[in-house]
Amino acid sequence: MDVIEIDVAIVGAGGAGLRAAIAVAEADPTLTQALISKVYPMRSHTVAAEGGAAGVIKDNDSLDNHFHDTVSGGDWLCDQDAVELFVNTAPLELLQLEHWGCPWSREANGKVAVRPFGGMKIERTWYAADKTGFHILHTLFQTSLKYPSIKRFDEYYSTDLIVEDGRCTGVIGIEMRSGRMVAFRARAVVIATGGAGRIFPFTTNGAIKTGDGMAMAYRAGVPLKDMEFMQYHPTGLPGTGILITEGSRGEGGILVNKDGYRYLQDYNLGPPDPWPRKKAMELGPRDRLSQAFWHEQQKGRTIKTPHGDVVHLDIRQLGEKMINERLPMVRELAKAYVGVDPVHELIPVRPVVHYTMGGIHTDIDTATSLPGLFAAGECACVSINGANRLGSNSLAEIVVFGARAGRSAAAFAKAHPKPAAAAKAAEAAQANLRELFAREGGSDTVSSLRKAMNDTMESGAGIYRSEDTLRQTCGVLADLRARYRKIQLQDRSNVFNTDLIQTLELGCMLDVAEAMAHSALERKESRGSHQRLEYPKRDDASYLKHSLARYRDAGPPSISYLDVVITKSPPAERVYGGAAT
Amino acid sequence: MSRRPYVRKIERNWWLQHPRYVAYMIRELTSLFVGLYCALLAIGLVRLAQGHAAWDGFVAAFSSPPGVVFQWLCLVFAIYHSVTWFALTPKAMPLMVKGEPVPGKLIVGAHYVAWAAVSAVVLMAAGV
Amino acid sequence: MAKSNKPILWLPFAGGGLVAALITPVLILITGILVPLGVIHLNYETIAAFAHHPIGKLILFGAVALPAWHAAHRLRMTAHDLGLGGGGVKAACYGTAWLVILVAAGALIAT
Amino acid sequence: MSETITLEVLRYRPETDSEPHFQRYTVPYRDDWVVLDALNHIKDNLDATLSYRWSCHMAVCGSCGMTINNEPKLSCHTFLRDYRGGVIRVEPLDHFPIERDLVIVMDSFMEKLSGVKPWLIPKQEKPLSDGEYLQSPAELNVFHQYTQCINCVLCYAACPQVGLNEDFVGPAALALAHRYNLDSRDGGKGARADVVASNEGIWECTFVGACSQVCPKQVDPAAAIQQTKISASVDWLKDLLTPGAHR
Ligand SMILES: Cc1cc2nc3c(=O)[nH]c(=O)nc-3n(C[C@H](O)[C@H](O)[C@H](O)COP(=O)(O)OP(=O)(O)OC[C@H]3O[C@@H](n4cnc5c(N)ncnc54)[C@H](O)[C@@H]3O)c2cc1C
Ligand code: SF4
Ligand code: F3S
Ligand code: FES
Repeated sequence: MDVIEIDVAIVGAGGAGLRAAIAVAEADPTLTQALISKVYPMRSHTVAAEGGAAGVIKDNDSLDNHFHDTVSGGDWLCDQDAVELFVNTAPLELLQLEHWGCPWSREANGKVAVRPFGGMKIERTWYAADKTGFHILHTLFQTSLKYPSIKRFDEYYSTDLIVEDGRCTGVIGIEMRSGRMVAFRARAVVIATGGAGRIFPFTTNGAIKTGDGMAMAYRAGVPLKDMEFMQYHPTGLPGTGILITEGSRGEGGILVNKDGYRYLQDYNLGPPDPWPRKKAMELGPRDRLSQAFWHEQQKGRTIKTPHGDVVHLDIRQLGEKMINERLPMVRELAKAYVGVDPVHELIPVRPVVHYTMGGIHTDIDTATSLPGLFAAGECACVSINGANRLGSNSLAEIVVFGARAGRSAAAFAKAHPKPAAAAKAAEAAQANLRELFAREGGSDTVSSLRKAMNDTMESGAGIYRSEDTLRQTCGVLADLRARYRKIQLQDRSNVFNTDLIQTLELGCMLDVAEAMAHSALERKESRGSHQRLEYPKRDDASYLKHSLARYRDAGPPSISYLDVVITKSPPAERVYGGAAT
Repeated sequence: MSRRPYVRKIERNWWLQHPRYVAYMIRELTSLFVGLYCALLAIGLVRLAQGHAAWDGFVAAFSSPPGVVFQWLCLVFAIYHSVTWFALTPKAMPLMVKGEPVPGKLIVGAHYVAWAAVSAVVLMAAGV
Repeated sequence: MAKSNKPILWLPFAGGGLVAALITPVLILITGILVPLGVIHLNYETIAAFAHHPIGKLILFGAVALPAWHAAHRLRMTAHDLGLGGGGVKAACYGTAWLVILVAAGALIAT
Repeated sequence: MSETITLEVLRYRPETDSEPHFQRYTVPYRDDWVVLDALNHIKDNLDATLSYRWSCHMAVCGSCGMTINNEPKLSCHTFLRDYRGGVIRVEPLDHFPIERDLVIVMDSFMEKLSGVKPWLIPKQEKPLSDGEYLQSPAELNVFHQYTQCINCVLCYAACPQVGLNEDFVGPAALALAHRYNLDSRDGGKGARADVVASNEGIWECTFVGACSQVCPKQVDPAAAIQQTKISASVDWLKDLLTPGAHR
């Protein structure tokens, strides 16, 4: 196996990974870096984010406001020290993006414009039309090109962490175009591999969001935190799961059921003002909106379509000019994928799996429990999102904690010696892959196992869960993992073998799915996006705690708990609607 | 190493493989006729310098059937050139007025107006 | 890589394209249709007088030289598109253009 | 039996094939399916050895470019309904070496892209503590269109000059350079000119215009290049008249 010696290895070149790489280069340009990604950086799924990124910049707002919105939005499962650091740093990081050329939308006076967003009391979401993630990603990617120390390894699929003597000393990767295995021997490693929405059948997440980094860390003994919290976004297009940004509601779009009724007023989110009132109605938090949909569906007030039940999003009142200016992509997507022109027609929408709140457990400096290993972005859980992420917080999160991860890793790399040769780990990884290539006789295919996993996650661990459904899902997942161990490759070639990659991704998803299901089973309360039918109330006495899922080679993960950090906001009831403003 | 990227060579007749490239080739070939006509004009200028008789001979020559046929061809291509050239002007020279782009049609239209004006002036000067 | 001197070829190409678009068709209309049909008569005296005047010389020269250059440059590019590259094509195209331009200039000076 | 549609996919597996060949697959026809859905159906149900790139399925990540019936397209944005009753021919994008099946080698493009220095080179450095660079909506409007490029390289596949000269910097990279040159915060035009205004840059373009015709994001690289030709010529004239003065 080829060995590449490097100071810092970063796995993932989405928003978080690129920001980390730039931070390493700026911390010390002499540090060598490997920026490893299974797709070209600009294909990373940050590209799909539409709505915007939250950061306090206007005079009518305050850091405290952002803090409280985030903490209550997360149903008090956020670590408040992390949130405070986050809200303080977000404006600077977003400004930094501006200085790097990000084409933020502007006010007439030339200043950056902000828009309202779900669960935010005051408009503070920076946006670049409705392609914010796209612009952030391309700005970061293009900026990264000017740093010679950032050496990219595009289309390298990383499979395992190298761990020796209790320290993470690198990663193993496969060069996809040749099938060659490479060991990146590094003083410090950052994981920034994004979320795991692909575990579910109906998701806004791109094909690459398969939780690989989470699985790598998890298998290496790092716990996954708060995995039971999976966000459903209330407005996905039926069929494809393509997202209609919350920005459309921020601009004044409304949600109606089959009777044309703004049903959210029945779920403590009213009053149904004709204008967008912050933290109310359509601008309530995502968990509440998705749950309201579920109830409407139970009551038979949704609309049936071949792609499942839907409600309608109505943005006609904005008018053509405003739609073209602020929401051009929404119009484009609706026209192309559901044949609806939102200027004149209603857009069918339904809740769709969107964001992985949980992830690799890190501290406020992005360090994991494994020395030398750092994590940032959607794959990590530094606990600013708690039980429910507020829209537009995660684009800010990836730059705030991406940069932090870069600096932490750079400091760690400088303080620690070069690791010794990692022959053992490399051999093990190579042996695993050989074994997979040589395996014969399996009858399952990647797609059939994946479908079974998707189905059981949706039916058992969806918007509402119960003991029964979760137990069943855990059972199915255990069975799927056993069958996965016997799966046989249909393509045994070396060059750009996507059958191999999909197989490895499935292995990651199954591990992560198990962590999700078991964490959900153990949390016997309802909080944020985690809703248990038989425990409809939040239970702070027992569960004001983070769950930690630890990998066990045989059998399901072990689940333990960790206290939430509370500094200045004691847990209270979450109020939205008229009472909140 | 098992990599063996396959390089496809571009074929000589690539421009026949899609209507849009054929249209491009015709556009490019207009220049042949523009060029030939320029050569004709240059000869005309020489004949003009040589005096009255030479000039009359030149006029007779370009008014002969072959001369006329040739010029008809030139005219068709020259007009094609004008049309395609004007069509591309908004791309090469977009205008912004008060932060809003001027619609391309307007820019193209202005060129047609100019074309008409220039043609009228020339025709008048030639004694129509 | 270095900045190219292509503008020296390209500027007159672009100018020639515009001139050709604006006046070549009407010139052909006159010499190819109206004169042969007898609609107008290009009498020697008027033309010669026009060609005598410095501004007339300039206009006539522009109407011939710029489109000629335009044509040469475009033909060279097209030849390249067709797989005919190299110095020969380049010399043939620009050489012919120079010839036309010089002949026109010479004639105008002589007039 | 319900309706089906046939795909004719160019296959090339370097370890076993000496050259590419077509393979036919019949997939169910669905009104709301795109070609990518059909390929995924093949991969999941008919032939797991087919390789191609994709991720977002919403025409924004730029990975799924293919030649579909002789036209460079995003396969996630090309609907089966537009080919109903016919055969869909799917090939890798032109003008790039084929790594395998529908996967092309992107190295040259990535180099060209970074070659034009596509990052903001501020006119005046300003510390973060001084806030944002002011930019009016009108100033943003000037370059906004050129920020829309998703690097899908459809324009490279469509541009014959890319095929004829592999060193041509090409439409998307030149459009991106133009994007920064037009940005009111930027002062890097001179620095970019070394590549942009070189022989392999804008001057290799003969304004075929195909790039803009196939661009799924209406970036209009053809326009960017022609405008750059004009401004580079003006700069060249200025340089000629007052050597070195205007940089
Ligand atoms: C449709 C959509 C809209 C959204 N809108 C918003 C919004 O408006 N506002 C907001 O704040 N948030 C939004 N989000 C969420 C936000 O976009 C994401 O949380 C964020 O972009 C994640 O960034 P990341 O850098 O962590 O991961 P990604 O951008 O997903 O990048 C992951 C990277 O890891 C690499 N990688 C993964 N696995 C491997 C492996 N095994 N080997 C090598 N490399 C690997 C990938 O190649 C990729 O480069 C949205 C999300 C979606 C899906
Ligand atoms: S300019 Fe258009 S076609 Fe070319 S890469 Fe960019 S988005 Fe794709
Ligand atoms: S197709 Fe090619 S030649 Fe120029 S206008 Fe576009 S780059
Ligand atoms: S899959 Fe992303 S552009 Fe088609």
